[in-house]
Amino acid sequence: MREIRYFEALNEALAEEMRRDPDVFLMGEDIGLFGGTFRVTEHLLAEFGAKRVRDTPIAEAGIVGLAIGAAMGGLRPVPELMTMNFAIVAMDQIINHAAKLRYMFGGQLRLPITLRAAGGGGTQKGAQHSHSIESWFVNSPGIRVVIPSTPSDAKGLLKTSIRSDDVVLFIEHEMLYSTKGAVPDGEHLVPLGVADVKRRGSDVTIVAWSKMVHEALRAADALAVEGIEAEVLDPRTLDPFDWEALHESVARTRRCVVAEEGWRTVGVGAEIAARLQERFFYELDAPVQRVGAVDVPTPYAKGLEQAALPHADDIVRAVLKITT
Amino acid sequence: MREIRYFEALNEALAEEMRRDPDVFLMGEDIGLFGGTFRVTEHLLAEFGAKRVRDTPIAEAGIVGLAIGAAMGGLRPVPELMTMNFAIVAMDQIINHAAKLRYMFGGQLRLPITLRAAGGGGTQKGAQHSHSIESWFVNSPGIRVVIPSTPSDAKGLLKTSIRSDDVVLFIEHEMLYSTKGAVPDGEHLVPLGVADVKRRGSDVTIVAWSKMVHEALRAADALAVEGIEAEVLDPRTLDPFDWEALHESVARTRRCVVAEEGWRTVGVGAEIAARLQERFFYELDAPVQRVGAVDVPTPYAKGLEQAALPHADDIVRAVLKITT
Amino acid sequence: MIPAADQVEMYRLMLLIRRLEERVAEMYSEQRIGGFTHLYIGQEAVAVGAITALNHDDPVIDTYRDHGHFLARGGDPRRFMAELFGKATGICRGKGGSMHLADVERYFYGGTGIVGGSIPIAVGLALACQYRGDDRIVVCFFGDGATNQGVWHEALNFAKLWSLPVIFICENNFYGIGTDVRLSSSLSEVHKKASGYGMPGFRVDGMDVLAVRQLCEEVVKTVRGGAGPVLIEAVCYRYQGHSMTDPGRYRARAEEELWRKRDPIPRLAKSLVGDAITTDERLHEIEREIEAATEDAVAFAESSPDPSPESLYEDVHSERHPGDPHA
Amino acid sequence: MIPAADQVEMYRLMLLIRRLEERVAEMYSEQRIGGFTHLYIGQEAVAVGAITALNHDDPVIDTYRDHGHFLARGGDPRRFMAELFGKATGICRGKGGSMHLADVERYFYGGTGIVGGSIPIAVGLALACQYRGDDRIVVCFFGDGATNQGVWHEALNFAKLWSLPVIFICENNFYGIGTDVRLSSSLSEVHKKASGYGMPGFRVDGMDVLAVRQLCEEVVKTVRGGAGPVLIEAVCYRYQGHSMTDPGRYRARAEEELWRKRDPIPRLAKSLVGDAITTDERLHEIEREIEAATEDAVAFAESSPDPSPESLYEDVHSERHPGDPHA
Ligand SMILES: Cc1ncc(C[n+]2csc(CCOP(=O)(O)OP(=O)(O)O)c2C)c(N)n1
Ligand SMILES: Cc1ncc(C[n+]2csc(CCOP(=O)(O)OP(=O)(O)O)c2C)c(N)n1
Ligand SMILES: [Mg+2]
Ligand SMILES: [Mg+2]
Repeated sequence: MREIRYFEALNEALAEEMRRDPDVFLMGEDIGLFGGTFRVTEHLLAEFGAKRVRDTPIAEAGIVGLAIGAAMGGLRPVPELMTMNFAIVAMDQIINHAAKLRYMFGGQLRLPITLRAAGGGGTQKGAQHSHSIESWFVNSPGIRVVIPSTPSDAKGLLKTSIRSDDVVLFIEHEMLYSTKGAVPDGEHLVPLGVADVKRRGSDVTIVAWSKMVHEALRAADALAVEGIEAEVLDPRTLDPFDWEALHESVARTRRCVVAEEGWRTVGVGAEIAARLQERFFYELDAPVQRVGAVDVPTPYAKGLEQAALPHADDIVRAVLKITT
Repeated sequence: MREIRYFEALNEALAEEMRRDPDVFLMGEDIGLFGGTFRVTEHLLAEFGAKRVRDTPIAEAGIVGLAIGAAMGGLRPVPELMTMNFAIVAMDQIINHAAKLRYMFGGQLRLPITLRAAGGGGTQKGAQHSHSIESWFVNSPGIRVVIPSTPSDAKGLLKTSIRSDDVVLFIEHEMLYSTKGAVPDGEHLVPLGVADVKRRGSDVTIVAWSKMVHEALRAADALAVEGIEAEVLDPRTLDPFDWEALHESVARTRRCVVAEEGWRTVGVGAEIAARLQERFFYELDAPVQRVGAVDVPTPYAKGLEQAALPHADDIVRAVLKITT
Repeated sequence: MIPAADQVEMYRLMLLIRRLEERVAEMYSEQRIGGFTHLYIGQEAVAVGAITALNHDDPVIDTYRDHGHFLARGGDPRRFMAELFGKATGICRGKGGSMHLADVERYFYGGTGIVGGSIPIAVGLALACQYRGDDRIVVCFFGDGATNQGVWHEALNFAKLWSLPVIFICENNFYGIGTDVRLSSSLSEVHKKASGYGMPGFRVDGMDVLAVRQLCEEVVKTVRGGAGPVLIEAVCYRYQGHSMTDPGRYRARAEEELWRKRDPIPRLAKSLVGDAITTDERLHEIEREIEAATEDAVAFAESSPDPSPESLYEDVHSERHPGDPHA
Repeated sequence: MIPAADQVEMYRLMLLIRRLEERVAEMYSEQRIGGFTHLYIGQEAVAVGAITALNHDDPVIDTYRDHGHFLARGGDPRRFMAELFGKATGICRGKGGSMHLADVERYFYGGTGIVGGSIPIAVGLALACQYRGDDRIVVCFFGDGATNQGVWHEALNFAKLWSLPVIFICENNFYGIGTDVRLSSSLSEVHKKASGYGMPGFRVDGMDVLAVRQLCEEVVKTVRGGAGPVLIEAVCYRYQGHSMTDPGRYRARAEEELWRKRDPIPRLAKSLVGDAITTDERLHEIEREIEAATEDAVAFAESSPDPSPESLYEDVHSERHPGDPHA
């Protein structure tokens, strides 16, 4: 299979879906003339024109609000918020409008919106520009949370999200854009709610998503040297969440570590640990371990930032704690 | 001791702190001439004047932003957001500014801000007006989360919060305002980070805060009839969180149920369950149970709303599941 | 000149709103209706004047004070009352209540509870109209208080920048809950705020349904013609408290009296009869029809079933996937 | 007429900003500086003209493009460079970086990274000044792009409504990242947006430091006198990309050339010497002093220690309580 980069995979997904359905359109800051901060929308203005690739003012609540209205009006908007940090500015439109209108109107509406944004830290952008806050959105019903770790998943999930008739928050990762991976030629769709085993193993299940999948794979390599075979399970979507796949894996391994880039306290890992102890109280050989960011705003200095964010070695330590 | 209502206790706390410190001032929608949507600021305009009791436009991000600036300028603002639902509009100012500026400026600033808002559902206000989203704020470092369940705690914690030099989100509950309770005369302060045992018991620990404390107490009464003695632990503040008191309690009871009004998935209860299984893996007699709202936007119809929100009987069921 | 039949219909709609809301107030006191309920009484001329100037498929979007606009759009009084009663037959299956009436079949995209929240959504609806190249236009209602919210600003800028077919109608009733517009807006003559966007702004007497209709007809024409968005300030007054639980102590009785003298319903009745557009008898007949419709709506709501317990889990999403709970 | 000594000082400050930033660019390429780094080169006249018109204790607040304002406020070049290097001796102990320079001792309340985010905070600072009854005023810098954010609107309304002592300075450099102001603002002459608040708005040549200073002195006087807030649009141009990673392909070379001809530094040098306010020799001396200060700042930053591992946990709160982690 050909290898392409994560941002290219996303770009392909957008182009293909725009060719397929004239109601799909993009809007966001610097996505057109500038080509997208992370090159995801590169060349799309040239192919689809300014009607379908719309540069906007810096007004995130407005962008999401317009997307909601456009969806009500029968279109299939794919707004970009540039980064998850700016989703916070639009929180009311996302949570109190996009995620709720269908329900509070008794199902009269469909809102086919795919809201894209880049999450994550690790490039010294400091406290206001390094968020991994997927836990807030997983807490809130009415919005899907899709968070791919590889170019293939990125492409397949973005296409599925755009075709979905529901509100999807599609979280990319700044540090994954330039990573390469095999992506199938032709039509490639990945369903929502289906986890992917990124590495098979029998001794412990490491649950990780987005960039942390790669840290988990690195950790698994290191652990293999010690004779510990870790399974790396990537849920790929956090809402819906493939509990079945997780249960199947943990039933085999009887040990689990969750690794996320978000703050540890009340992260998605807390939910996973809480559910697993409910489900496998007698089967687990050790408490579920959680790896996440230190509970401080992300600092700028490289050393501090690296100390704040979770890495493969933190995962290795967590695994060793429950396997030795 | 005299008995007063929750809203009166809050009103006393505000008046006392305003008398004590001329830099304390209030701002918010309808807090002055109108007297406050929930009467918390009643009569304060008359006593302190329009300089210190400031009616604002409906602009929550602006309100929080102004409070931050006023705090930088040496004042001690106590902004009100009317309800937690509108905190979502101001999320960027709360999380990306108030909670982070001190850290990202290397400690150069103090931001003594107490941000008050009424949370919770239960009065048929529908999907956009029924939030219990404390979990988002507990996830975010840099902001204290105080959430009292009784008039006494409300008064003592509000006074402590106002005197604190840090950013405090002070979450009241719409359905508690008219509840009565004993409140000490004279100066009454309750420290942050110190849980309160609202009922002693030996068979199970029920952790609950805000309105759910009262549901938990009702549940404990019902359980006592069955011969089960439940301890009801009210953390009172979720950041800081009194893990020590919780550990002490669970070490005795070996069973725990967490009851919160927020959505169950990735609620604060998930964090509590995750920590307890880490800490007490071998000591727990049963998995930690979580009671919370059904993961749907809150519906309007009374029957549906009551079915969506957690109640004493849900807590009873959860306790029985792990004690019988 | 507005056709006679239209004028009579406008009278009927205003009176329908008035009478139904009077019943709503009663039902609220009897606790048959709960939650937040915001009456529109006094402001009927704005909804009716504006909405009757539209085509049936021009999208309309609204705030929590939505009874009048829902009914002016032709919404069914039965399903309206049933919604307020929280019944399964309600227009939103009992999930929305008073603040969240939507009737998508009638292009009424609902009441929303967050002040300002629906305004960018209106602009998005207008974008859809422009994108599809149809000649529909969007009308968006909101209060004076909403114009100080950030999204209001973002929405007006977007609308003007992209020259979208949307009419922003601010119902300036001088108060946001208990706060005087002069204490909340640096420009309390709201239509002047349009200047910050290079957008035309108009002020109209919102207690005069014919004036509202007249202005809206003109504006609708220019907006449909592609001239870009317009801000209309309709000056009006709500006769009741902000919501059912507001005693309304912040307003002077004299001020209230003054505005009651300008009640849009008797005012129109007078000109309808005075100008011989219709007869007193016909107006009484309308009154009786509306009374019957009101009783019928209440009876329908009362006799309707509660939502089923399973419906709690429905309508969160339109699609199911593996991993969804309550599957 | 601006005093000769002030003019020379303004020259020094502009050149200091320019030279330090040129070094920043080098250090960024060498990866000694990381994260987002936005250069101010080209816009120096705005910061210097405006900030030198203030008293030393008038609060100033800013965006991520904050080097110029920090330095114009008298911030220490050493601690500036150390911050960008992420060192413990940085003005924010290495926690802020380029976007988050604050110097509270100098009443500089920092650079913030969320477009528009600092604007209501500026208004809050002005509220504190008014509340305390001192005669300080606040200056707030932001870009053309920021004026479309909701909080900008909320902030301007609050400021005018409460007649607060704040000067909003919009540095209109015609682009928000790569987006032309005409594609983002319905009124691209930003000062005209003031009309939406009944606030005075002025436009000034932001490439002419004396013009900026002159206007700011006048405005400072009226604002300090209690006349309420003012919006100033300083028309300017950034010579570099939006941030260090922006190749800047969206701007025409001819446009860039045109603006380079209007460089505020040689322009002031010319008038300083031409009007015999100072001599060429003095200007060269200043250049040499600045070069030395720049080298010194880099050397200081290089030789400074990294932040201690424990400092990661510090500064989250100012108080500790039971239950706090890392206790
Ligand atoms: C964002 C937000 N803040 C506060 C509220 C509470 N609230 C509900 S209605 C209202 C007043 C709105 O006034 P206005 O816009 O003039 O509309 P009116 O009620 O007069 O029709 C307020 C403050 C809310 N619903 N949403
Ligand atoms: C709320 C928010 N949205 C988007 C961004 C990304 N961003 C950073 S700078 C910028 C452009 C700002 O333009 P302008 O206000 O004109 O300031 P300039 O950079 O030209 O000084 C954008 C979109 C951000 N930091 N914050
Ligand atoms: Mg109003
Ligand atoms: Mg700019």
